[in-house]
Amino acid sequence: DKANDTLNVAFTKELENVDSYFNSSREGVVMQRAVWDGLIYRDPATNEYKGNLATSWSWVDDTTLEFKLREGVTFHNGEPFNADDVVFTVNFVADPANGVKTQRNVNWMKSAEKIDDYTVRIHLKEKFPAAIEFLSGPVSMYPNEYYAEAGPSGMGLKPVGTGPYKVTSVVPGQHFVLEKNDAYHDSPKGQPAIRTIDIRTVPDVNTQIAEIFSGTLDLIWQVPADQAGKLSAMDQFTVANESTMRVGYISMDAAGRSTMDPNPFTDVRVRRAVNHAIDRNAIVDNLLKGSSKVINTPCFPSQFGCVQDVTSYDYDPEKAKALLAEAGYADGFTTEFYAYRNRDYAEAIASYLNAVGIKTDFKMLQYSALRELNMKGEVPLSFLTWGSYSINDASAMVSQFFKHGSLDDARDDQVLADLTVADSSTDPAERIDFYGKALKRITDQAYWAPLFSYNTNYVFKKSVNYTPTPDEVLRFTTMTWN
Amino acid sequence: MSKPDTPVLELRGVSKVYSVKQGLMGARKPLRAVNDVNLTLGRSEVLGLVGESGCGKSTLAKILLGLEAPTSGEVLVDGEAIGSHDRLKLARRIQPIFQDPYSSLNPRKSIAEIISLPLRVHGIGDHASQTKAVREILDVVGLPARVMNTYPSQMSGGQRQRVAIARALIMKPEIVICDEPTSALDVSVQSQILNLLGELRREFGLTYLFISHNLAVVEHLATRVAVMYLGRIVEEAETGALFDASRHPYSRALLDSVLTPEPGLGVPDTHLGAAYPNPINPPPGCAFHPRCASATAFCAARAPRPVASGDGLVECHLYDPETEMFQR
Amino acid sequence: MLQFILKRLGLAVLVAFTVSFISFSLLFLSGDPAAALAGEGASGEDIEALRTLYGFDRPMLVQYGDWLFSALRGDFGESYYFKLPVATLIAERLTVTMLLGLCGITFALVTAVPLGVAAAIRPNSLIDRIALFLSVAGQAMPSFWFGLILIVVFAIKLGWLPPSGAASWRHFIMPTIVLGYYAMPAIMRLTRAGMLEVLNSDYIRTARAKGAPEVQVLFKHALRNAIIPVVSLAAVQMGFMLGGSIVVESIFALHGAGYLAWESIGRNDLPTVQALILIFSMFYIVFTFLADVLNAWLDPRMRSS
Amino acid sequence: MSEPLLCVRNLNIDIPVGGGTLHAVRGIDFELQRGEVLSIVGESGSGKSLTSLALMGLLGKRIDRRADRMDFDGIDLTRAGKRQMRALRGDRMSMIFQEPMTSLNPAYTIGDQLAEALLLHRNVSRQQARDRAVELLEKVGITAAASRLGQYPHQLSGGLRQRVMIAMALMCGPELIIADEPTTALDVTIQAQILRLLVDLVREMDMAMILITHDLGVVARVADKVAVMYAGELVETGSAGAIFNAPSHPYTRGLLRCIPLPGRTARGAPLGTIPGIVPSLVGEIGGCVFRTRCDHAVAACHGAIPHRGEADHMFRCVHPHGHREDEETPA
Amino acid sequence: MSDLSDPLLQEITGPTPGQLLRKRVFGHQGLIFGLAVVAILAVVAILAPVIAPHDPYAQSLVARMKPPVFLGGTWENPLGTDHLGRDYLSRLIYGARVSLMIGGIAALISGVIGTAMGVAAGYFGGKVDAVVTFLINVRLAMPVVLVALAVVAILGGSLTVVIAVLGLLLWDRFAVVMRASTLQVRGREYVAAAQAIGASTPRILLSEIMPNIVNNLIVVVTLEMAHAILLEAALSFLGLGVQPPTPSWGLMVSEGKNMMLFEPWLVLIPGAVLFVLVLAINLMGDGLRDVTAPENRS
Ligand SMILES: Nc1ncnc2c1ncn2[C@@H]1O[C@H](COP(=O)(O)OP(=O)(O)OP(=O)(O)O)[C@@H](O)[C@H]1O
Ligand SMILES: Nc1ncnc2c1ncn2[C@@H]1O[C@H](COP(=O)(O)OP(=O)(O)OP(=O)(O)O)[C@@H](O)[C@H]1O
Ligand SMILES: [Mg+2]
Ligand SMILES: [Mg+2]
Repeated sequence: DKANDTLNVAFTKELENVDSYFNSSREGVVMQRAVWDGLIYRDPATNEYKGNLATSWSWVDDTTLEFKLREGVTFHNGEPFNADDVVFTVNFVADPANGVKTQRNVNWMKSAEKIDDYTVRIHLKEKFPAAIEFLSGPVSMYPNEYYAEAGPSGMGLKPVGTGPYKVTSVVPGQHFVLEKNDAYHDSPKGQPAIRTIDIRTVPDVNTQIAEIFSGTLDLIWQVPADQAGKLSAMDQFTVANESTMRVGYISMDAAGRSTMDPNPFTDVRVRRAVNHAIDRNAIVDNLLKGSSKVINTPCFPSQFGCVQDVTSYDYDPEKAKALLAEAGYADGFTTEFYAYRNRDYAEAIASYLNAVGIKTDFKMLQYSALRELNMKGEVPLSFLTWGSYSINDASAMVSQFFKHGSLDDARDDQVLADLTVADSSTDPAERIDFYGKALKRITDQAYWAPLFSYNTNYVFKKSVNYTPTPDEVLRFTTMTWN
Repeated sequence: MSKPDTPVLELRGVSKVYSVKQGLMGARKPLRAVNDVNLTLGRSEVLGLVGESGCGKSTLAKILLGLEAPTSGEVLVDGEAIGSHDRLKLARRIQPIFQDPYSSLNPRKSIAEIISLPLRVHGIGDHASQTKAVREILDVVGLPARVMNTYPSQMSGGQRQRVAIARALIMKPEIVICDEPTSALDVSVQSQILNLLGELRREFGLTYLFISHNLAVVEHLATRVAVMYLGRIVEEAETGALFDASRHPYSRALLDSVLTPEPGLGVPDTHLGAAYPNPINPPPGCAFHPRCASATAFCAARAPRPVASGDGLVECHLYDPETEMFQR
Repeated sequence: MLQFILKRLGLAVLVAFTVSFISFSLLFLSGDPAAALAGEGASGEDIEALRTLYGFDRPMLVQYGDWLFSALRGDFGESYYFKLPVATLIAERLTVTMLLGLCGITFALVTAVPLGVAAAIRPNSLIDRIALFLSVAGQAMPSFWFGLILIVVFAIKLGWLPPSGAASWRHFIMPTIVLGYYAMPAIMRLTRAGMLEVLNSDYIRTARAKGAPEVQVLFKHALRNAIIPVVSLAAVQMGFMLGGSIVVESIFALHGAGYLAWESIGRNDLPTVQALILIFSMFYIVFTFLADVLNAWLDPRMRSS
Repeated sequence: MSEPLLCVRNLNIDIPVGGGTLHAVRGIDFELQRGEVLSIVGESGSGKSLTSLALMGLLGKRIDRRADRMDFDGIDLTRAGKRQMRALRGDRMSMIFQEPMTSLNPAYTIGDQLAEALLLHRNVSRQQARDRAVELLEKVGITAAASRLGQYPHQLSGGLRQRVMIAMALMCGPELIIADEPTTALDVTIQAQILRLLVDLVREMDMAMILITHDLGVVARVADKVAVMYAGELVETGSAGAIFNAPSHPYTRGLLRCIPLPGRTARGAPLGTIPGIVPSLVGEIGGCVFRTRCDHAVAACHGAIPHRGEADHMFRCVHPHGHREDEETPA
Repeated sequence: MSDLSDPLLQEITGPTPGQLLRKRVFGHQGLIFGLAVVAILAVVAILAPVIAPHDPYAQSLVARMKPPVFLGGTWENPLGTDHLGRDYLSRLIYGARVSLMIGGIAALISGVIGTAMGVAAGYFGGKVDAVVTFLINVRLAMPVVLVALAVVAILGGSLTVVIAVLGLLLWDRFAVVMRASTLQVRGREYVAAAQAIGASTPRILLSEIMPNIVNNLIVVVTLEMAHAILLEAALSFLGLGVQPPTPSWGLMVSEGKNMMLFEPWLVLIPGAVLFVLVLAINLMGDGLRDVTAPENRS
């Protein structure tokens, strides 16, 4: 609402904890970028890394990074920012015992070491070329004194950071009020323009739309394509569409972890049949629309190392049936089919599978529940998505799922070997080479059926001026009133 | 079937104690609905049982029918304790006629089904012979055979009561327990039913226990009468003797209360207190003493015992030679 | 009376225990809470360690006992999802649900009782037919559908009411109507039936024979007796409504306990679900208990015993 | 003779029912003097209660009441408005109902209910009303009357409740009291007490009473005048002596034969009966309604039925003496 | 007994219960309407494969959300298509199957449980009654929607699970009503008469008590059927009921809900048929109660 300088925004999902290390949702990323800062910042337009809380950094060796910190920065609670904060934060999050939810974001760090008040070193466990990218993304700096005392749940209720916005009120999962940080340092994020950001969880898109109609919301995002299409036809709203790094895919239990017996997905022909069965173009054109694209790789094409020269499968239901017949499933089979979001996409996929004879027993679960099942290896077939935490590096996706972690349903040693090299090499060419190998193996073996990339629709009132970025992060600092 | 001189039915010290809740959630307390009752019923007798509402008449009937087990005491049929008879056998010999002809017939069953139920329960005869038996008994109670396929809701109260009688008689029982069989009926219908009961008794040699509020009817039908007060038989005598010269003060009050259609006599004064005692907390001593015009302090202290008098019994200190003197 | 209250209270407590036990065992069967807790990237040993740490490996009865004792002290454990004490989490959302439930039952009573009385005074009249229609329609109306229609009509097309949220009393109007309409038919029918029965009773004839004016007959003599069963029903409905608020809260984006329950079920957030089932049943139990006491007080036949 | 307190001429009551109109009460005439007890006797369904409710103006809305005349102390009840009827009810005419168990409001104390009867009609204080209640409770033979005021109906036995009902009817000192089967639900001993009480009160307060009953014994002992009803019609009216000593209508005689009379009916001998059932009163009704059950029915019974006898003993029959002489009761 | 031969005495007055019932049934508009609608929907459900113009599962992503004819659509899809291009009319027709099946079977299961409990409690009284009453209390205290959601979430949503859960949860009203009716009938003198005749307990239950309470049972069956159908729809709407692609009406409302503001018919149509079906079943139930047990009207 321009009149009282308050931007009303809706979240769809209940954010479990504002502390960014203890949530794994997109909404959490948005909050994290607004409330905290990382040492480094990547300009979303140019992909150039800039100093944020650090003014400069350098590799001391393959596993040690040294940072010069910005001076004169204070946290929202007045605590000054210095090397102690960095050391504390890194050491805290890197310790698995502290149970950071998004381990992948932090488990490459071993520890941090204070050199002087404004110089710190971060030690890596092993070579990790994506370190800069991670440090410019999910790893943000917490006030040591406050955090030591408040802990994750305290931080969740009264978040304190250095970021452009400070949190003035938290109703867990429901309502967050952000206030412009007038003392924000000279950050590459830019200075905030809108005084108050009022974020409410409105779970139902319909309701969100109803509210934006009635003027109680100014900006909504993640609006499904159909509604966005209708809204763009109205002149009181701006509808912006940006691609995102989120990739939708089907995961199959190639390793035969699930209790399904016999497990058809251990047969590569069945997995290929699944790949052939789905008309991804139709889904993209009719359901996702916007800037979504058909994806052939288990990573987002713009990510470093996401080689596109891989085996791809066109829509060919006949071939799919033939492959199934070859594998001994001429009459098809029935499998559980899990999904956690986009019920309609999942339904469309199920329908394509049904058409070639794969009958699905559809189960829609919440993300955490599905992930739990997934970790236990009890999911034969699922429609999943991954947004890579907006990290523009293939390791954020492919390495997440194919390195024999609990979510790895392929468990292919060769892929593991290739990815290990790719992830830890500091030589970009070698990385590309090995990611390519891994991706080729994965696609050839059809462990997944990569489907499409997502896009995000942002709908805001004409009074709001905002240019979304392709990383699916709402950046309040770049929003202004028209 | 039975030895000629044993009574068909005999009650020895029969009591029935219910445990009742006072109020919605109150504690359970014992209620002596029937209290140490001794009675004998000879063949072809009609024993009238009278007494105020709630004094235990129906409970006694239920015990005789085997619908309630006595808390203590024995019921003897033909000299044998009822417990030793099996229920089916007993059912052949004792049958009930209830008060409310609207609730005593299953509305979902045809008249034929209702009347033939005893036959079917006892597995007597095949369908054809059962139908024949129903026809015959319908004739006996004065209903045409065509009612067989009708339902109770189509009948008048008097007709229903005839059906109930037919059902009770189809097994040719010896004893019929009539619990207020006419009190729901209009006088003009009541007289028909009473006539029928009388005829049946003569024809089949039935023995009746006849419970009623209507003393005129009891006087008309019964050969002996027992007066009940608060679970006890306080007086028992041959009908004529009782109605001509009742002794127990309660019996007298009861008889005094009878309003015969004789204009000009006015309403009698019964000299009876208004308060029927709470059966859960019966008065000490003689249960009747709070309402009794002749009560003394002694009556409140000690319960009277039954005293044989003439052909019957009376339970009052006034007639007990041992305690009579305390009445002065 | 006191004895009645004590006995009734004992029964209520027994029911509460049984319900809590059933819901606990139900959820006990629902999978491995340790895995849910462990989070991403946890190894088998991590999960095992957590299992021992939280005592998930102990027999169910022991765990139940533990849970019960903490619950009795108001400690329902920590939400797996929010990592907050469940009690805190629920306490805050309960106010919304309670408010909604109160508004709903008030709406239901305020519409149903007068309608029921009016219908009973003039059976088969126009008002009786309208009341009957409303109640029949109300019973058949899927509340999620009704809610959506209200939003489309009153929030979008007419713009009279805010479509969602709990910021002001205006936000509660539509949820109240949807929830209240769910409880209304039964209350209305019972009021009508009770009034009809009472109006045909002998003591109403007695009141008229005394020369009491009709208003006094209706409201002093009849309603007082007809309302007694309605009180119980309203309590039961209130219990059901709170349980049924899940649908309404999810439609109108009210962050109440019902909505929390729905989300927690999806998130496998066991401690929260357990606590909510218990609390919703406690509502029912408490309301019926209060209604019984109120009834016992309203009805002298029960009061004096 | 003075002007009667109550005078009813040609009272008809019609009830619309499923299959047409139920002519529940037809052509009823009677009058009642102050201090007199009129007893209406008849079998169940004969229209006794409807007649009394009609007098009180308490018939339901659907029920149609017509009368040539229905005067209460000169007030034309057929024309009286609702307000006027209300003022009369409970004040100058009051009623006692059959069911003492259900005729009192279970939600209020008997003190409240008694007081209400007075407060509705008299401008008195609550305390005065309660005093009057105590006075009347004592009068109807309730001991410790003051302590009973706070009791609820369910705490009283049937006999006590009926006494309370009587006290309530007397609160305003009515001139006419209508008792509809006041003792049917009670035990014989209590019946005698209550009837005695009523009769005594009527005499003492010089009220007129209409006592409705189906018990011929009650009628004989209580009534000055008797009206016998059958199927909605008055078939015979007269003084109690006349009715019982010289019953003229075949129905009245039939009724009397149905009950065992001590001293007159031999013990165990068959009783008289009235065969058949009451005819349906739905639709047009002509002639004598009793003809279907009458031993003396002739063709003329289908026609107009004359009123026979004189003012203090009247009956309706085509036969001059109702064929009384044919069946002289054995003495 | 000469006087007994008088023809008027023998007059059998009233119509038979059957005739009475027929007369009441045909005089009851609500009942007739309810019966008719339910019958039509049942026929539609049974003949779904014959009547449905399309395969309810056949998706066509290029033909999504085509409007129904009355909003300018074509007769190819008389009620338009859904968000995956499936024929809406066909899905509605198959949806009738789902709803009726769920309602019917759930009511059957809960009916058997509840009736057994209620009749036992009413007839035997005492301890049995105390236990049953306690169980009813416990059951009533459990929040149905929440428990059903939790169970479905644990076991996964499928038609069988939903039916089983509803069947196991909705017996309370059966137990309450059957208990009360049994208690009432049990006190009638014909039951005492049957006992005095020597009839066995099962015989009394089956042939004396059951026939007299079966009308109440039928009424509860219909009401619970409606209840189950509504609950299934609510569960499916919340995403924890029947799972796609099963064409459940609740699911259809839930799926159409996203476009509610732009294509309201997507929500209105399935919601309306659901409303009509439940309305009809309720009217049928109310009507049956009026017709079979006018004294129990409430
Ligand atoms: N099943 C029962 N449980 C508890 N108390 C009972 C039961 N049946 C009867 N009583 C009590 O036992 C006493 C005797 O009852 P019973 O029905 O035998 O009286 P009655 O003489 O037949 O009365 P009425 O003339 O009114 O039929 C009463 O106080 C009654 O309340
Ligand atoms: N509201 C009514 N609707 C239909 N019929 C009625 C109504 N009230 C009375 N009747 C019928 O009118 C006739 C006379 O009824 P009324 O109550 O006056 O009889 P009664 O002589 O008082 O009988 P009882 O001795 O049983 O009280 C009966 O056939 C009765 O069924
Ligand atoms: Mg009895
Ligand atoms: Mg009457």
